Amino acid sequence: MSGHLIGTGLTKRYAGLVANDAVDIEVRPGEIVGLIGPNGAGKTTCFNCLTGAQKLTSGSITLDGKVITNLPASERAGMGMARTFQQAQLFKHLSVEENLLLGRHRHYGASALRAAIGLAGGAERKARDLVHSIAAQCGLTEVLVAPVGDLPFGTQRMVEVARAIVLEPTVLLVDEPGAGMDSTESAYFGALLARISRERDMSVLIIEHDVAMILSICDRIYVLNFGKLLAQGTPADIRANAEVRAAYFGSTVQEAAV
Amino acid sequence: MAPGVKNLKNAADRGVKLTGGPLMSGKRVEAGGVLILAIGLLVWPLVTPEVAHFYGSLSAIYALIGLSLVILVGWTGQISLGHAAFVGCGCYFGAKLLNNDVPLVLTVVLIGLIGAAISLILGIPSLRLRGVYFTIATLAFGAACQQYFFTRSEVRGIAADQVPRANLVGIQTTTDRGLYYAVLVVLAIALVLAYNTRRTDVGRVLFAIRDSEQAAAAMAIKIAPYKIGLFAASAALASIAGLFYGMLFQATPAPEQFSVLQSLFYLAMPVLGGAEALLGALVGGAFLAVGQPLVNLFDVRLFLMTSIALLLTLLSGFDGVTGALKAGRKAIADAVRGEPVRYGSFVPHEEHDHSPPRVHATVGESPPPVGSVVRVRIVPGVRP
Amino acid sequence: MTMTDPVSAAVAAVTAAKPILATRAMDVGYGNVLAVRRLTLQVNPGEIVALLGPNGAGKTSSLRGITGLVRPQAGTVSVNGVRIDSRGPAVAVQAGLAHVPEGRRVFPEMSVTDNLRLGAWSARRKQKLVDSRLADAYALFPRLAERRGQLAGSMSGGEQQMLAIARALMSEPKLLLIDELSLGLSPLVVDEILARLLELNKEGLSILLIEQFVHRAMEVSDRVYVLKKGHVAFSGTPAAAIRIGAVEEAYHL
Amino acid sequence: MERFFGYLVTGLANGAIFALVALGVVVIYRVSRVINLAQGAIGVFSAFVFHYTLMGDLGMPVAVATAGAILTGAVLGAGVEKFVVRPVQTRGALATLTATTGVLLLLTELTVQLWGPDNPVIASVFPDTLVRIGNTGVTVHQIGTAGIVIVLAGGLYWMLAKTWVGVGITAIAQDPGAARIVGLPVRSIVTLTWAIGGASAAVAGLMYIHLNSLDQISLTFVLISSLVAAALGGFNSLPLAGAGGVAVGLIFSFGQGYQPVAGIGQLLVFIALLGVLLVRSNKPQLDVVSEF
Repeated sequence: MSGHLIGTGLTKRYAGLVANDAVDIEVRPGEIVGLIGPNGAGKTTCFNCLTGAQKLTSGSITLDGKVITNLPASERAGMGMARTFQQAQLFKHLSVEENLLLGRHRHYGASALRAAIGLAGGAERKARDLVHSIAAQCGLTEVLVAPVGDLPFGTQRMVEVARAIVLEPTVLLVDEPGAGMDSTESAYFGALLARISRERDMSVLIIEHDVAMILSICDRIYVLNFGKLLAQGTPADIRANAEVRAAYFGSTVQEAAV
Repeated sequence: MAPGVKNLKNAADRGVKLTGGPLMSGKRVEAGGVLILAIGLLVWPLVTPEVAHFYGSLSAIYALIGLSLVILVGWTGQISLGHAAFVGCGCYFGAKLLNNDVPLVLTVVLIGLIGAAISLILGIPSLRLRGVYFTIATLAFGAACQQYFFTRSEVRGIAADQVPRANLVGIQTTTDRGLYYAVLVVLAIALVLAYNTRRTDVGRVLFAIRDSEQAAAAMAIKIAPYKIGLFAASAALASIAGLFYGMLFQATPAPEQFSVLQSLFYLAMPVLGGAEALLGALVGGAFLAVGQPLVNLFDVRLFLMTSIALLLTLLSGFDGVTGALKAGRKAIADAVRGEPVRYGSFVPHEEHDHSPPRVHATVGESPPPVGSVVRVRIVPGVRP
Repeated sequence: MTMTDPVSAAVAAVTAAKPILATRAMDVGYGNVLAVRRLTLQVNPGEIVALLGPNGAGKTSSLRGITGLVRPQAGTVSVNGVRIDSRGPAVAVQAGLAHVPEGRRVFPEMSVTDNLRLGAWSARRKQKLVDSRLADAYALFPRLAERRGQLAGSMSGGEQQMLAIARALMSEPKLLLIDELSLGLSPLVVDEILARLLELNKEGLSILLIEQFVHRAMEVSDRVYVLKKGHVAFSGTPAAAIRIGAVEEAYHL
Repeated sequence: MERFFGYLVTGLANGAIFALVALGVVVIYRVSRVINLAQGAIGVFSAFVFHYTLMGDLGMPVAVATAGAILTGAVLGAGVEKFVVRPVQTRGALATLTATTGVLLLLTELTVQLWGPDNPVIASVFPDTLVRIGNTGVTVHQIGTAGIVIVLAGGLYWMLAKTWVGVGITAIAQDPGAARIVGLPVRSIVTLTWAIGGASAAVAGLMYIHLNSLDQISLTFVLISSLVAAALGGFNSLPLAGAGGVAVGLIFSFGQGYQPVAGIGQLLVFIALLGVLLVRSNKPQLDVVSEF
């Protein structure tokens, strides 16, 4: 099994600010791991460092035993690391189907020249078949021909996730998928993600503010606060952790109960 | 939490799925349109006088240049302000090859390769950078070509070199009509290549890079090679157009014909015709070429008319003529259906809870705004 | 009397002489997405009101709608009875609102003094007034006075937050809208800033506060609104919110 | 040696003009994120208005006509922003760049339509008297040009640093969203910035046309030189853009002087640009404070 992502001592400094301070994080094959914490805790920075969108100040990252600390984002994606963005980054000039087909880029298998002279039929058909099956799985069949800009926000987020899944990644990093989804959608989304992860042997790291969803689908959870790891453990551990509640509410549980 | 509240609000947005009316199943209509257009392009020179064939050839040549800009501007979002220089290179180098009896087919290929090779000189340093550096590099390149390279007698010839009209695999180009068909063949091949590229992986990748380089990188796409490669293809097309431009005039034109201002003028083609559809190139090319005799008639300068048309097109908000047509077709389709197409949620319908929200109590002096639902939890207790 | 806190608060709000800020059924959205639906809230003179709720609940969008950074798609916003919706942020500032945005948004390559002076744009023709406000700001935050020539981007997060607040105060607002006061700040710094804000409040400044540390926000505020998925799920006193667990429910914790 | 000195003076005088146009381009770019390709055309149009309309038709004295030409440039700059750039700005950088291209074509053609294709000798505020230095001479106009540019550049610097409007412009350049939040009238300030850019282009046009003959070629050359100058500074730094302008002027003057081949200046400028682009590196895309 693959999809084993390990970040060791991840540290990211901006002028005068420490966004991540020696964060150790591990996503084991097949696991769904949550990353939570209050606003400004450094979750997205951690995420961007793992995916290569930002450069680490220090620390190291390995994927399936290979060091990827200094690889650009596109090469990490080529190794099977897929991601979504906090602000959905869809290709707005393309239809939903074309957006999803882009996920097949690394498996496409026909050269530019062959495609230009019309010999990419086979590769194109294979890609479309896979895209259609994943779209069906994600409830997107009906909107395949739609321009992405015309979709409701929640559906746009789903398209982005589906596009990442089409990549057939071994590890998927999802940044706040619930933003823009209503509670029905986000509950449905969580269940769907868990199922897809199981069926495809894909490990998942997910940032999410909908704590209910995180608690229900994750195997393990990391909690960040002020750029440092505050806690980690199973959903039950996290739910019982007084410090975590304090991080969210700014006081201890005893005070909160008053 | 009762999801009912939410669902009531969203009920209108949901479950309305795309229904393709007869007008929307556009594949067949489109194919028919292209077929009619193709037949028209083949037949019209047979029934028109000689003088029209010159402008027909010019249209086709402009359309080639327009196509080179459509794939560059429309697909990758890069603007070249020096494309006339590639046209010039194609024209001058093409004249040399033809004068040395190189067959026209081979010349077309060689000129394409030369144009692509030249494009790498400025494409590689500038396209690996984000932002406007590429545009400015093309501008400086255009000026250097116009002022330095094209004024050399080794390039252009002493005054002007003759450009022979060679045959293109059996197509006689000695008449303007013959030349028109020759260019049309090349244009058709270029359009087919572009069409195939657009609807397969490379085309999607280019649009992806244009829309979000960050997300493209997350799709395992290496960005710079695509941008540089497409610019090379665009330069090749423009150079080939230049070759035919020389053949049309049967002599190498003065460097002013390939000036920076001319490059800006060419840019009107993707804007007027539409940069996102391949046919935009044909429309833009025809506009410029047919505009020429028309403006001569009315004694207005072509540049003036073009610049006004360009500004009006930009201000109209449509993606050129093809964009306006597309918008018009969508509006008609919506009108026929009675409402615009709307897309629903990805959540299967049966999982929705359509029960009304539970209203426990409403309080407040003035009535709440119409349609609002106020939920208040009453907590039993006594205030001290 | 068996009236409970939220109700008495609501009654108090309605009977209060004149709210500084009142929104009525305000919708705020981006494109085809509504982030805030039919928001009705008000802030009375001298009050500190907290806007609570998990991420994505629409808190920031509410502030953006109020100050006109995003034009509300429906509803009204009035300041002291005068409508300011869809008239843009410059009008909101003139009407007496000042916005401390999420993430501070100080001008990074400008000195502290220039940042502050920009806050007094509407008073730019009265040099003396600007100078006296500048002196007030430095008196309130002595740490800024020490760094008046420094570039704002090179300061620590806490100092930048002080600068953002001081910059907002330079327009002599009647109501301060603060988005995510403690974002990325250590608790000690937050305490220091909160102490200053409470002083200002005693002098009559009203405050509308978005704060992720719920309990800290509740300690200082007179009333709270809890938002959930774009609409008001609870409004009333902090004590009532705690008693019925409105906040914890909204956060799913 | 005297040739060297002569080329130096010519290069500095022309370079100062490029610098002035480049400064306008950069200031506009910083507040609007738009490269105004019409900058050079605005300068030429204003210079023609000066020569044909204000001096010729209306018979104004040079000083008054100069002021009128500068006003023309300012109005043109503001007009381009308000009626062309802003309406298309929501559609992205591509549309705005093509829109300024359209303005460039339009203004160039208008000059030809209104006043014919001649290259008039345009009057200067300064006399053309030669000041002899050693064996070479410098005209008062050349000195005046350099002087005016230095004064204007200094004035621009002072305005941006010290005046309310200038600080507002700087603030918008750094964070337009925050500027709105603070309550600055962002739209008016942006329009004003374009007016300033247009006015500086008019000054540059007046100076340039007196030194060089004007036709479409020299117009595009002014444009290209100043854009290259602005690119040298990464479109963000006023001092670098100014220095870039002077450098381009010198490259051109020395190249043309010592190697009198047509177009050698353009070639050298192109090569210099490629060199600069090769050593420039991409800034990492996301390395900004995104969350903090």
